[in-house]
Amino acid sequence: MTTRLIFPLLAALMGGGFLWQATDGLRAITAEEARRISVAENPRSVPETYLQAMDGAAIPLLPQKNETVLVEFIYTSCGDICQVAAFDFSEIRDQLALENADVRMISISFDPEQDTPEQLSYYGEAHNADGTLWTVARPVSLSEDQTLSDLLELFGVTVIANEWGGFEHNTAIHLIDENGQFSRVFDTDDVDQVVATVLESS
Amino acid sequence: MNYSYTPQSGAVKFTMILSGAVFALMMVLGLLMRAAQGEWLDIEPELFYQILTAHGAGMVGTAGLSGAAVMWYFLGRHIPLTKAVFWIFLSLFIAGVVFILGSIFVGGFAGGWTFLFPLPAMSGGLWEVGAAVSFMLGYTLIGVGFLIYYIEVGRQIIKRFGGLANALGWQLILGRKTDDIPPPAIVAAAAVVIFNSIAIVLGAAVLVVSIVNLLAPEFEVDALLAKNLIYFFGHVFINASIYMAVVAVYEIIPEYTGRPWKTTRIFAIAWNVVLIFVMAIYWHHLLQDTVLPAWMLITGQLVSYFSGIPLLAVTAFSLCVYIRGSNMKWDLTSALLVISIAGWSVGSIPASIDGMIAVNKVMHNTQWVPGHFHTYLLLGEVAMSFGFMAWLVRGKNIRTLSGLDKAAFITYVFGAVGFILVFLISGAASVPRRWAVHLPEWILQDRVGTIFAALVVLGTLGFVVRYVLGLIFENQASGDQISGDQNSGDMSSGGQPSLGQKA
Amino acid sequence: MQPLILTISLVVMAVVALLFWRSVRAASKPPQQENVGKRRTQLIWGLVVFGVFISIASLREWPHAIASGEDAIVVNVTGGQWWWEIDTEEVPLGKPVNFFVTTEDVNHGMGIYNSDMQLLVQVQAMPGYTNKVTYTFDEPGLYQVLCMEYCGVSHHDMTNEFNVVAVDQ
Amino acid sequence: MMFRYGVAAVFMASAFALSPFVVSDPVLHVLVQIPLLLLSGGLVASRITISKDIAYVYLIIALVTLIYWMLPRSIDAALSSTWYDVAKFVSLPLLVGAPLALSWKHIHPVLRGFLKANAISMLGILAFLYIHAPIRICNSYLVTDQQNLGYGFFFVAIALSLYWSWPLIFGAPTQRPPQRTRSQHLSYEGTSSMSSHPAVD
Repeated sequence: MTTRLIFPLLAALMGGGFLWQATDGLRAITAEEARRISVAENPRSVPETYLQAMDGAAIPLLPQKNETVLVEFIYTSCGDICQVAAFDFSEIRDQLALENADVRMISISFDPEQDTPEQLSYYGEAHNADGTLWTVARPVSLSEDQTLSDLLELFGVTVIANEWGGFEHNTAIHLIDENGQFSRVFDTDDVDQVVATVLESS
Repeated sequence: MNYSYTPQSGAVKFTMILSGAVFALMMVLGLLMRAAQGEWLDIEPELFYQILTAHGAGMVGTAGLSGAAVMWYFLGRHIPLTKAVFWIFLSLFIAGVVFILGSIFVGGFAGGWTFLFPLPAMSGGLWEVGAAVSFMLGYTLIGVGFLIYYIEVGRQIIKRFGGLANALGWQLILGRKTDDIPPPAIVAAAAVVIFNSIAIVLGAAVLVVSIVNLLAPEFEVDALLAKNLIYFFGHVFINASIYMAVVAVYEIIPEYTGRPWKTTRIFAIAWNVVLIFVMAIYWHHLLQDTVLPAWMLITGQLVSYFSGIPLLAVTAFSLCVYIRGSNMKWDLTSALLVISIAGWSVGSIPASIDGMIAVNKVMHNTQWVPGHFHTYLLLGEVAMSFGFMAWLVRGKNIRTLSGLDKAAFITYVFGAVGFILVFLISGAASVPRRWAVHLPEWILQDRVGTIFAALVVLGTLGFVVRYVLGLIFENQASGDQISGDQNSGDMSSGGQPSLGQKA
Repeated sequence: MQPLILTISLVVMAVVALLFWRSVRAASKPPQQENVGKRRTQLIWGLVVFGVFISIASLREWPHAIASGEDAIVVNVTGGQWWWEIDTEEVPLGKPVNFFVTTEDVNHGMGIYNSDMQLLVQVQAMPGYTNKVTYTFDEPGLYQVLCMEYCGVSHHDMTNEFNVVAVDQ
Repeated sequence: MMFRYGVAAVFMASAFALSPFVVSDPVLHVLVQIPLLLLSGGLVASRITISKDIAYVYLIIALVTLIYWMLPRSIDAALSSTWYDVAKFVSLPLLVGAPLALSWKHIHPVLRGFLKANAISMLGILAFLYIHAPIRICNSYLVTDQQNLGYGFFFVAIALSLYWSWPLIFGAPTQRPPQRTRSQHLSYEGTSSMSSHPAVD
């Protein structure tokens, strides 16, 4: 009787505990949800990295003295999601500009071979990213691939090629706080939340 | 055939107390709604729609519960059933009811018993997501209970008859020689097990998907697909309650007429037709969704009409034949069981007429709809359940209908007929259903409806009180216990026709 | 239309009820020798033939047919908790009007009532879909749109109106 | 016996061989590779007898592990981390397929029926979500492939419900021992055999 009842009960309890752990307390069943929870609970240090902006200049990824950096990952020939995300990004820019927020916004291309500075500036023009608050950039360093894959891994961005020569990727807005910690992930259309968080920290 | 097994009369009797009490309570809720529409009572819309949700969910659930109890009881005469399964079924049912009541009256959930996507998620601030989740968890628990019940019934039928096809009388239909003809209760049970299990599996799927959507709104649901699944589940489930309860007619009426209710070829064909039709008929709820393919809507209309044929030409016709010249006695049991088939048959007519697309355009979602389904519930399933309850406490002697029994019966039937006619007339007068507040020109009808509803409640209270008293006196007489499984209290063993079985 | 539907329904319901009543009365009479099987077969075939007839008669002209002529007017109706948006206030008399009906949130039902509060036509409003229904108004006046599908606490308040006016060609 | 082990080995090897391809195709991953792993475990364990007392423990272990591998994030993890991939190859045969096969015959028939019904319902739910979700459920797969997987779930649900309901309707031979109490009425009852189905049905 005891074995028939107690052991299954124990197994069920342990199993429940395991699944609770495996889903971050029933909060995350997808990798994307898990990434957001993980970043919010354990912010990740962003190493010193330089990017090539659309005007060709080298810019730091890390925040400079008390500013906040908002990052999104794109590729310029993207037809759908990036365009919508860029629209949301421009709205965030407009609102933050009005508030004079201490912020930089960078759209980073994960397709640096295709996305030359020229391509990047076309994309910037199309979305009214003039480089003052919001610029478009690509990762460059001695070994391009290394920087890019490190960046993607750090931010937890997965990029896969689709059947039309483009890419699918998890689209989001990533926040690097003034301490250089990657500490929040937002949906791109979560405009109010992003603006409120940036204003709070600056 | 000698079975060592006895029907679980204690558990079933207890379930029928529960069913009777909840039926009465839900009828009071219905009465309150009619009175509020007639402006005799002041009920805020917020509360009105909570009552509406509770009335719908409560009535459908209790119809299912009482039907399941009736079928379990009589199946015990033909197949052995695991007692624990009924208790698990009942426990899950009660747990589900707790979740549902909590969601409505604590959480303020008022999404209607049909929980039509995406209303549960969009309350306009009236209830929290948690309340909607609790409502659907309650449904899921009840669904799991029913599924376990059907698995047990199906399993025992298959063990005894070698497969559901045999239990559905296929040998008979195909004209094969067989000496093992399933009794009517088994044929009905086999059909219900099949179609209601399918409904519950699909219903559980749409419930879980709705819960996922409530908790993670980024998982969107296609509204048209959800609507199809919900109406499929809802329609089959409520139909199944009648198809389970009708077993009481098959098993009890022969005691009165002295003629066994036999499984004939036409009977088997009728049930196989019902098995298909009951799953294709739900499209008549969607006749105003013109985006659906025309063939679905046409099927909805055709099946609405043609599913009346097995009911009228087989069940109703057979009953009339059995009654004629039987010299049967009329007591509360026989009167209620006969009226139940009559009410079911009569109620199928406004349903079929509303199932015509052209008519549906001006009748759908008016009070015509509650008009027709109250006919085959109040004067159908519910009457079957009350008839069964009366039979459970009848004693060995059949007494003719008189005194309080007669008064309760006449009050109930008169009230129900009037109540239904008012609904139908209001439907023809274009009064929409499910409105908390009515226009001045509709209020007279609402008040007349309220009076008839009060009569129905009175009659019901008579039936339920009589049943409970009957159980108490019977137990005093025999020392039987309600919670036990002794079979001493009922008379199923005495004077029972053999119902076409070969020993 | 509705009074006719009501009358037919009540008559048929009364006939079925009467047949039951006659059987109940016949319970105490001596059983009659009659061919039950034959009568049942007649009943089944009678119901089948009548069903085929009525189905063809009622579906030969598709009840949900949408007007497509040059005359046809399109009126877009959008529902939401708890309002109706109709993209015109005036609808021409005597011309087929195609109502394109959808909703921004939950399911609603668009029912068009005349000034006598009689329901003329209805169609469901579904999120993500546009249901279409055609109606030709033959009387000028004020018409109301009521919600026919339960949609939350202000379901009964979800009304709007439009005018049907004679237009000179 | 050798035959079953052989088949199990072939299944396992096929699962390994599929590894390079599952990266780009969730249908292959979820509906081919994972079932192969489950079956290989089930086949190896199918003739071993265990005590009835621990059957339910085995069942729970199998269900918990199966639920874990139904989480989209676990599938993503198996693609992005070698450790998770190894865990997948070990746990699906050893912690799902084998314990399910070992415990199945001891599980109460009503619960077995419920588990089957639940499996069909669950596959329907997954189909519903994967076909309609406007978001990407797995980061590692394209949205169109995700929808294909949804249709895959749907077809598996249909296939399983037909496979499981066919014998219920037409009374196929059962793998359980003959009835104790009641005599059998049907002529084809006698053909019941112990080997008609693998234990992991």
